[in-house]
Amino acid sequence: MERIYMDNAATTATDPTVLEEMKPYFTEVYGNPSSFHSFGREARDAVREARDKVADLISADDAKEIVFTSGGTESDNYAIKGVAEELKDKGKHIITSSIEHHAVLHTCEYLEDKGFDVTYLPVDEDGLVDPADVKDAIREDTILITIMLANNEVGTIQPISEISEIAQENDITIHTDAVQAVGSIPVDVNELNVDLLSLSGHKFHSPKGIGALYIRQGTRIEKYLHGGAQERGRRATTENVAGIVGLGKAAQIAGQNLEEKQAKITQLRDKLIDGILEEIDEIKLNGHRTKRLPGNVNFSIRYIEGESILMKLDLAGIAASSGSACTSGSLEASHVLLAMGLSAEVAHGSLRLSLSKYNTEEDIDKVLNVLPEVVSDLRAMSPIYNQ
Amino acid sequence: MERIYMDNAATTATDPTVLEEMKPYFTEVYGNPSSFHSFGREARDAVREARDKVADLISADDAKEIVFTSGGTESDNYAIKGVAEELKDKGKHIITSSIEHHAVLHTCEYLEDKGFDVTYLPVDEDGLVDPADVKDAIREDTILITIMLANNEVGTIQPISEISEIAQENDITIHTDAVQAVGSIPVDVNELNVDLLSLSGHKFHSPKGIGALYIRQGTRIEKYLHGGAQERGRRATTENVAGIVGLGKAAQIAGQNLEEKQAKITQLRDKLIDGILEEIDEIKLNGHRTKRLPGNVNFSIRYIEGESILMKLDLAGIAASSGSACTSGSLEASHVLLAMGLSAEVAHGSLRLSLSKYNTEEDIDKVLNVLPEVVSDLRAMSPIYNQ
Amino acid sequence: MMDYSDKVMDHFENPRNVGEIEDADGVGQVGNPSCGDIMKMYIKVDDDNKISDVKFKTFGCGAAIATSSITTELVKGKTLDEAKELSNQAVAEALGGLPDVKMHCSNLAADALRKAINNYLGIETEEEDDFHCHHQHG
Amino acid sequence: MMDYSDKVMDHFENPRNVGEIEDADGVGQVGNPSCGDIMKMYIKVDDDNKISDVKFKTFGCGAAIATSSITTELVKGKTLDEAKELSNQAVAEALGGLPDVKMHCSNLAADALRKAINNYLGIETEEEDDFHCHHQHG
Ligand SMILES: Cc1ncc(COP(=O)(O)O)c(C=O)c1O
Ligand SMILES: Cc1ncc(COP(=O)(O)O)c(C=O)c1O
Ligand code: FES
Ligand code: FES
Repeated sequence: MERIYMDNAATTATDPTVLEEMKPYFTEVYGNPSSFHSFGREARDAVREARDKVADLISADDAKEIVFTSGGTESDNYAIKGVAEELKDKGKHIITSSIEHHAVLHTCEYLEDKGFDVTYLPVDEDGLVDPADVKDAIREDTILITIMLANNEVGTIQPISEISEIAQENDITIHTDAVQAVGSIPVDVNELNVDLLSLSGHKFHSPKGIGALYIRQGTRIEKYLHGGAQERGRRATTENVAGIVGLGKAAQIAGQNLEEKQAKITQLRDKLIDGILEEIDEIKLNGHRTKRLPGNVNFSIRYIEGESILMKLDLAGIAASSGSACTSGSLEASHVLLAMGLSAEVAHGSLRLSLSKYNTEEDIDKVLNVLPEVVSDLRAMSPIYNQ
Repeated sequence: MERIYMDNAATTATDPTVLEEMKPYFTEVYGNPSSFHSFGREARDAVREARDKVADLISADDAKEIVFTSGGTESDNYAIKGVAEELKDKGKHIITSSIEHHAVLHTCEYLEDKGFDVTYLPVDEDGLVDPADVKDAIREDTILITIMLANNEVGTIQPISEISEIAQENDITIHTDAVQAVGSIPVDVNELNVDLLSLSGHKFHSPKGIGALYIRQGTRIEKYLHGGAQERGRRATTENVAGIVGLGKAAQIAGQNLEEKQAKITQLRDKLIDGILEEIDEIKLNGHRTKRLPGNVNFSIRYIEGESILMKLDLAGIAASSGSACTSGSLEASHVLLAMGLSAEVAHGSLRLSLSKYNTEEDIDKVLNVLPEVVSDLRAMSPIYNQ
Repeated sequence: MMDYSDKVMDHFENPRNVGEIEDADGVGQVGNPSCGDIMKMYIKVDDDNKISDVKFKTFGCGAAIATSSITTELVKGKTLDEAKELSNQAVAEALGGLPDVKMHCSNLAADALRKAINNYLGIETEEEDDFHCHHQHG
Repeated sequence: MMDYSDKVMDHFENPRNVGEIEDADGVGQVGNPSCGDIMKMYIKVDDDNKISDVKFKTFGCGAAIATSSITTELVKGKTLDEAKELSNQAVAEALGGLPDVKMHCSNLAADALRKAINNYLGIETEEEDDFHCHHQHG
């Protein structure tokens, strides 16, 4: 059976060109970038080039502002704990939103345990943070604002530049988790005007396990991994050279014709959204209709539960995801959908289909063909349907 | 020019078999192991198999005791900060040695800043920690002993089982940085009787950027990366699937005929040591003569400085390393050699040649051919030679 | 995180005895939509106190659907006493095992069945299940 | 972390004017073995107050050796006044640049030379350099 992958918000396939670029860095150019000799220099050169490419993709002024990490989670942990640690004598208040990724939320909760005070801002029914709420939440002791650029579940894109203006006026460090945005939409750290920005390669066709934290020059932050002097002393550990090379190549490819690719994916997305709305009743599109990632489709489908939708789709060869997940012995509805005002019941029936450059018109047609039957099968089994 | 790589303690070449094993996990089996669908399941299965292989290599009772990390540095940071964080109400005293890798030392220094108290045990002239010193250092409030299994510069292997017995008697958590040992010598977490053990793939022919922390069941430790529920909640972040598969394969290969390979490398090492001692005068072998990693050769060569030795060797096509390094505007002598009682002057002239399974008899001959001339050239230029 | 057995997949794909029994002798429901699962069981009881027919409707995860299905198969033709004895363990075993995090799902089906039997027998059951996600304490 | 220019590599591989001058007119030494570097400069001065010959010996890193070498080249034939003016910057530039962390090495050679000139001129220089690694404050 030919399978269709529509879970690109979870992770993407590595671009074969990216893999090609990486290959020599396993078995041939295998030196340690910190080593003095020629093997080391070759690796060092490769890391330098990759750093330039990543800096380019997000329009950083200086490649030195890019620190490679093991992925989005580390970037978020580093940014938030690093600023908290560094500025804790100045204040202990952090502002975030209630729809952040767990890498941000659980890090904030960890800091609450350590005596920090965190404000979780609400969002409207489209998942948007109101900059006025940010302003109102600021206190004397606010040291950090961390709000994501684009949401991983519903794709809503936040007004970060407006929020960063408020941060700047109040002299507060601002971080954005741009893990879902980088590679999908144009991201410019100067337009966004943020101090810190997290990105993760596997969301845009580099391998998993490699990411970066953008740290604007002059930003005060404690390091996260202690040890050797790698990454100008900001992240110890022997560099993941092949991964870094892959991230660099993926960044370069992502930047090429970005707007064109964005338009194409958006068009597929809209076809999928419109098609689903046409074929299936009693459903709700989650997330903002237009301030939305090009590849994100998220519906709540009433009377049925997400995991069983996924199973039916999987059996039909379609890989998708849901905000409903049985994590540790209980089905939990997505904190994002709940924060957007959905009832738990409706939130449990959510389905996310996320596209990448590899998805085609035919993929969309297949989903539009399969999904209605999946829904009606499950509804026929549901004790709360038609009652 | 054919180049010889003798810096395997810094990093090793990825085994081509390992790379082959990894390849499908970039572009074909690219699912997120946390995903529900078949793409996710395939990735999950691959991670499970790799975990079994790593557990096997270090004879862990249960694969669940293996947590994948981004490398040795993260494993060390996780172990030390994690235990410190978790047990800080019980006590704030940590015992380590003065010859640990910076990933341990700088983490300990960071904790000192945070109010912990660290004892840095001395070593003898061979780089050995005396278990009696460990016993003497234990206090009421000692919560962690962290001593490396094998030293990265001089290769000396510590009596960890003796030390862990003392730890156990005193009910203190014990961690060992086995980054240099795993894959080179047999390592058995139960024989060593440690609670935590760090390893890093790129030291034994897996790629860089992947490692593991062994956490014995029941060990109390705060998690390090906060976010998703990956690795049974102990390390958030989308799993580096290809890297994990590579680590697993490398672990499997390392375990095959380990003693045979060890014997072969030891024999090459001894030929190199004996040859150098024969050819060059006024030098000193650093590290214990026999309680030593099979691949480690480390000499102090009087009257000349390490970096210039490396440059000459590099020009002759030989990649090596030195304990003398210009890090941030000043030559710093190795803290390991200084702790072993060498004067800074002698420590500056240190040269490490580290072997792997890929080194040959011919490599040894070439070094024995080139090195004496390098030394005499530099000595001829030295104002402190023959004075 | 689900890795279901072939048996679970079979019952999920081809659930047995789905539906309602118009003139059921007993009906039992557990769960709550806000917890993401509701199971409803209908039974017909014959003169020998045996379950002559049983049907279910389920809103829930794949394990919930599969456990509902196998439960109906396991109890069809059994006496009420036998059926009441059906343990969650037995349900899970009949499915070739369930992933750890899904073990609680097997409670639901057996609970719904017991409720249906009690309903037939005229025994009141506490309605606690309707107010919080009972499988969280499961 | 060294990425040296071709010029540095050339002077490292083929250092000019290595050695001692038996009957030197001036000798200057800076550095300390425990800091990992010592540079010693020997000069001959002719009747026009020009440096007619200069030689060096260096214990130190690659940059230390290369800067010693280029310094001897730069000052040979220069008057003492000209030679004294030789800046660290000029040494680094003549080598096509030095990595940031190695900029301090360029001080050493110029300092040793100035010491040699002062020695010729009979001027005492403080010996602070011998007691701590002076390039740490460089
Ligand atoms: C918005 C967001 N932040 C952070 C992460 C974490 O990234 P990673 O899995 O690379 O650690 C993800 C994806 O998992 C994400 O979507
Ligand atoms: C003993 C020891 N510990 C820790 C590390 C750090 O490992 P990694 O570079 O994988 O972070 C190394 C090597 O760099 C090492 O030799
Ligand atoms: S019913 Fe299956 S997760 Fe609760
Ligand atoms: S002399 Fe070059 S590092 Fe100091």
